[in-house]
Amino acid sequence: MEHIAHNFPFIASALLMGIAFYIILFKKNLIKLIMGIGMLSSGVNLFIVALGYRTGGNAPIYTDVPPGPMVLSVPQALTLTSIVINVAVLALMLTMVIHTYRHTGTLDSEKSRRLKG
Amino acid sequence: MRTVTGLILLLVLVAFLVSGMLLIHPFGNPSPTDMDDYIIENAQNQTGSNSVVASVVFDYRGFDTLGEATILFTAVTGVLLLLRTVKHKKENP
Amino acid sequence: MLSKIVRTVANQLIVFILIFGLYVIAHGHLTPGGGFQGGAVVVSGVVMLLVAFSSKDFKKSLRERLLTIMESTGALIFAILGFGGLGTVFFYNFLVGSPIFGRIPPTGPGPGDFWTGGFIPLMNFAVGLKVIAGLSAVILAIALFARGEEMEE
Amino acid sequence: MTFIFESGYTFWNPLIWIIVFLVVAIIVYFFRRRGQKGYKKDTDQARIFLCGEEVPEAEERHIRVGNIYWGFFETLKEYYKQILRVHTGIINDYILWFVAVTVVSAIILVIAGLAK
Amino acid sequence: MAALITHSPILIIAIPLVAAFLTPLIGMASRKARNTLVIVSLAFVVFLVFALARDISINGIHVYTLGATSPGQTIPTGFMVPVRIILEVDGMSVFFGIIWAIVSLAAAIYSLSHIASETGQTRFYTLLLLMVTGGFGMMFTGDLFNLFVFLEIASISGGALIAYRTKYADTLEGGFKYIVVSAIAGLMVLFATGILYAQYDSLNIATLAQVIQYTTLDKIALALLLIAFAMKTGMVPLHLWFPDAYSVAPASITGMLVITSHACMYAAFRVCFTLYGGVIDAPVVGWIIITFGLLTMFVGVTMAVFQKDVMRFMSYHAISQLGYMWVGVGVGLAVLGNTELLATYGRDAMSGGIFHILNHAMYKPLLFFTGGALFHYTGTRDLTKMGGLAHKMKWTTILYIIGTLSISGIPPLNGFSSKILIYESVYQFHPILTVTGIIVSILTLASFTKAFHSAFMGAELPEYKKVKEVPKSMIIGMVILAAGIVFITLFPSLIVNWAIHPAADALIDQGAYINAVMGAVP
Repeated sequence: MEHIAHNFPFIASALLMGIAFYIILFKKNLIKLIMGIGMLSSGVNLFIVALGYRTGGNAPIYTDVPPGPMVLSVPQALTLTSIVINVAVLALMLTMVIHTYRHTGTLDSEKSRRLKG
Repeated sequence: MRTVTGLILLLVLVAFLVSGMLLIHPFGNPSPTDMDDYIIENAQNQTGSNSVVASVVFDYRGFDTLGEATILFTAVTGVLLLLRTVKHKKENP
Repeated sequence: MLSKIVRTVANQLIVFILIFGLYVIAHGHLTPGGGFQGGAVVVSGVVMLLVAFSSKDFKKSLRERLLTIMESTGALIFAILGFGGLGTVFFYNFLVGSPIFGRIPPTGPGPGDFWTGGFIPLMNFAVGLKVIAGLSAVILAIALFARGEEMEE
Repeated sequence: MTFIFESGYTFWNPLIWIIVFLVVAIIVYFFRRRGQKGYKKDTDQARIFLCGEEVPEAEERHIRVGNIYWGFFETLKEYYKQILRVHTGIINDYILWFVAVTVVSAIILVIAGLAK
Repeated sequence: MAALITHSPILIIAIPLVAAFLTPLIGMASRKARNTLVIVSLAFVVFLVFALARDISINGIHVYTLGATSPGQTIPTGFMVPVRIILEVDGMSVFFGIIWAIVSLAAAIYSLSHIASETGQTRFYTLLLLMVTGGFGMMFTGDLFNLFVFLEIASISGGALIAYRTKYADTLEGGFKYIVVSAIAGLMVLFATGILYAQYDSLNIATLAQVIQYTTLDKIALALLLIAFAMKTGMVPLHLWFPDAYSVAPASITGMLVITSHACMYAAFRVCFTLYGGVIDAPVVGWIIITFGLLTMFVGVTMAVFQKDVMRFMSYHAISQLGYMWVGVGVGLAVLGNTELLATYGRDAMSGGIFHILNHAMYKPLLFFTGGALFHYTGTRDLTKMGGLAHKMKWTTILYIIGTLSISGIPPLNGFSSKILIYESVYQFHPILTVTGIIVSILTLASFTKAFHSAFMGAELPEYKKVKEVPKSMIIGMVILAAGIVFITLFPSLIVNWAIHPAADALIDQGAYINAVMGAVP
C-alpha cells in the first residue's frame, strides 16, 4: 500500500495514458482523437519527468541555488524535446483535419472515410 | 462486440501499465544515477553554463535538440505545404 | 475584431510580452527557460493580437516569405554552430574559452555571469528566432485558411 | 567477380539461365520465321474472324480486371468476407489492433518468463 | 579524405539536413538551382555512404561521439558510462544506408518531372530531404532517444508528403492515418525508452545491452518497442494503415516510404538482436515474429489479388514481401541461443531475409514508380479503367516486366536468389514455412500477371489516344533501380559475400557492438 503511495505520480501517468487510449479507441470525432493523442503524450511526458525527481531536490540550475541535492537533469531535457515534438505533430494533424473537413464536410472518422478494403 | 473487446483489452493494458509502474524505483530516490551525477558535477566547467538543463539540451544531447528543431521546421513546412494555394501562381514555382 | 477596450489593452500588453520573451531567450543559459520557451512566450503575444484584431490585418505585416526566411535562417545558424566544432567533433562546444561567451563560471552555486556558456546562448537565440517565425506562420496560416484565405507571398 | 551463386545448399550460374533463355528465344524465332509467307498486314487476313459475327470494338474486347480469376474469388468467397470485415477503414480500429497485439505479446512474454 | 571518412557518419546525416534548410531560401531565387542542390547533395551522400561502407568492411564498426573532445572517445575520462550521443555504424546499419541512399536519389530524380505540374514544389523537396535525414539518423544512431527523434522526423515529413496532392480528399485521409499511427508508435517507443532509462539510467543501446537484466519491466518495454516498430513496418494485423497511406502518396514518395518501413524493421531487429540480444527469450520472441510473418505473407498476397487500384495492389504486395523478411530473420532469432543450429541454418535464414530486404528495396520502388508512370498521364489508379497502355509506354512496360519477374521470383532474377535462401534454410526449422512461402510466391506471380494484362495488354483504348511515354527523368529514376536489379542478378554471390553476410554477422555478434562503445572502460 505504501508502495502505491510512493509511486503515485507514475500510477497517475499510467492512468492518464489509459484514459487517452480510451478516447483514441472509442471516440469517432477526429478532433477528440487528436485530443487523445495529446493526452497520451502528456502521460508519457509526466512519466519521464517524474523519473528524475529526488526528494527535496532543487532545480538543476546553479544560479543562486539553495544548498541541497539536485534533481536529475536528463529527464527534463528529454521531456522538453518530446513536448516540442508533440506540438509539431498536433499542428500537422489539425491541419489535415481542417482540410478533411473542407473536403468531406464531416469530422466523423467513419463518415469521412474514403479508403477501405 | 467491438466495445466489449476493446474495453477488456484496454483494462488489461492499464493493468499492465500500473503493475509495471509499481515495479519502478520508489518516487523520489532514483537509482542508479551515475550519468546524471556526472553531468550535474561537470556541466559548469565543461560547458560553462550555469543551467545544467541548458547544457544537457544544447551540449551533451545537442544532437537531439537539432533533431527537435528539425521536427519543428518539418511541421511548419508541412503545414504551409498543405495550406498552400492549389491554383498556379506565376511568381512562385 | 474585438471591442476597442480589448484592442487598446492588447496594444499596450504586447510590449511587455515581447520583452519578457526576449529576456527568457537571452538568459536561457542562466535561468529556467531558453529558446523554445521564450519563443513560445512571444508567439503567445502574437496569438493575443490575432484574437484582438482580425487575421486580415496581419496579412500585410507577417508575410509568408519573411517568416520562411527567418525560420530557415534560425535553423541554418543552429546547424552551422554544430558544424563549427567539426575541427574536433560535430557539436563540440568550440566557444568555451573564447572571448565571446567563453568565460567559465566558478563551480558551485553563484550569481550567473552572462558571458558564459559557449555556443549555448547563440543556439538559444537561433532556436528562439526559429520558433517565433515557425509558430507564428503556422497559427496565421491556419487562421487565414479557416476564413478561406491564403497567406501573402 | 564470379557469376556462380552458392546458397550453401544449391548453386547456379545466372549466365547459364540467360543463355538458355536466349537459345529458346532463337528456336521460337526460327519456328516463327518458317510461318506462312503469304500473310500480309492491313488486309482481311489480319482481321479477326468470329464465325461471321461482327467483331466488337476494342474497349469491349479488352478483358477488364474485374473478370479475371472469377473462379478463384468464387471459391474463396467466405475467406474474403471474413478478411474484409477486418479492413474497415476506420482509424480507431487500427489503434485497437495495436493495443490487442501489444497486450497479447506482453502476456506471452511475461508468462514465458514465469514458466522458466 | 581521412577526415572525411572519420566524420562521414555525421556528414551523411547533416548534409541533407543543411540542404533542406537551404532549399526554401534558394527555391525563392530559381527552381533550377533548387533542383541542382537537391540532386547534388543526394549524390554526394551516395558517395559518402559507399566510402563509409568500404571503411567499415576494412576497419570494423565505426563509432562517432558527438561533442566529445575526439570522435572515438565514447566514454569521458575516468567514468564508466557514456554521457553523450554516440553514432554507431556497423555492417547492418551501412547496409540499410546504402539502400536508402540509392533509392532516395532515384526518387528525387523521378520527382523532377513527376510533380512538375504541381504547386509548392520547394516545400516538397525540403520535406523530401528531411525524410532522407530522418531515415539515415534512424539507421546510424546508437542512442534510443535519438532513434525516437529521427523516427518522428521521418514520420512527420512522410505524413506531410503523403497528403501532398491536397485537391483530392483521399490523400489527406491517408496522410492523417499515417501520422496518427506514427505518433502513437513513436509515443510507445518513447515510453519504453523511459522504462529502460528508469532502471539503468542510460540511453545508449550498447550500455543498456551490457547491463540489461530482462525483468518484467524489460519484457513490457520489449513488447512495446517490438510491436510499435512492427506497426510502423506494416506487419499483419497492424497493416491496415499501410495501403491507405501508400496508395495515395506521389509515386516517388511511396518508393521512399517502403524504405522507411525497412528502417523501422531495422530498428526492430536492432532491439531484438542487440539491445536484448544477451538476455532475450529467443524461441518465444522468434515464434511470435514467425507467426506474424506468416500471417503477413498470406493475408497480404490474398488481399493483393483482390485489389483493383494499382497502387493499393502494389502496397499489399509490399506487405506480403515484408513477411518473407520477418520469417527469415525470425528463424534466425528463434535459434539465436543455439550455436550449432545457428551455424546450420539460422545464419542462412537471416542472410536470406536480409538479402530479400535488398531485393525488395530495388524492385518494389521500381514497381511503384511504374504505377506512378501509369497514373501520370491516364490520371487514374483504377485498373478497370486501364488497358492497352503497352502500345504507348514501351519503357514503362519493359521496366514493369523486369520488376514483375523479380518480385515473383522467376530465376535467375534476384528475387529468386533470396527466396531460395529463405526456403531451403527455413525448411529445416519447420516445413510449413517453406510451403506457405511457395504458395505466396505463386499467388504473387498470378496477381502481377493479372495486373499486367489489365493495364498493358489488349487493344489500344480510345480514351488513351493522347497518352505518351513518360518524361526523361522518370525513366532515369526507374532505370537506376532496374540497373540495381540486373547487377544483383548477375553477381549474387558478390553481394552475399560483401554485403549480406557482414550484415547478418553484425546482428548476431552482439559483443562487438557493445565493445565498440564500452571497450574503453578504465
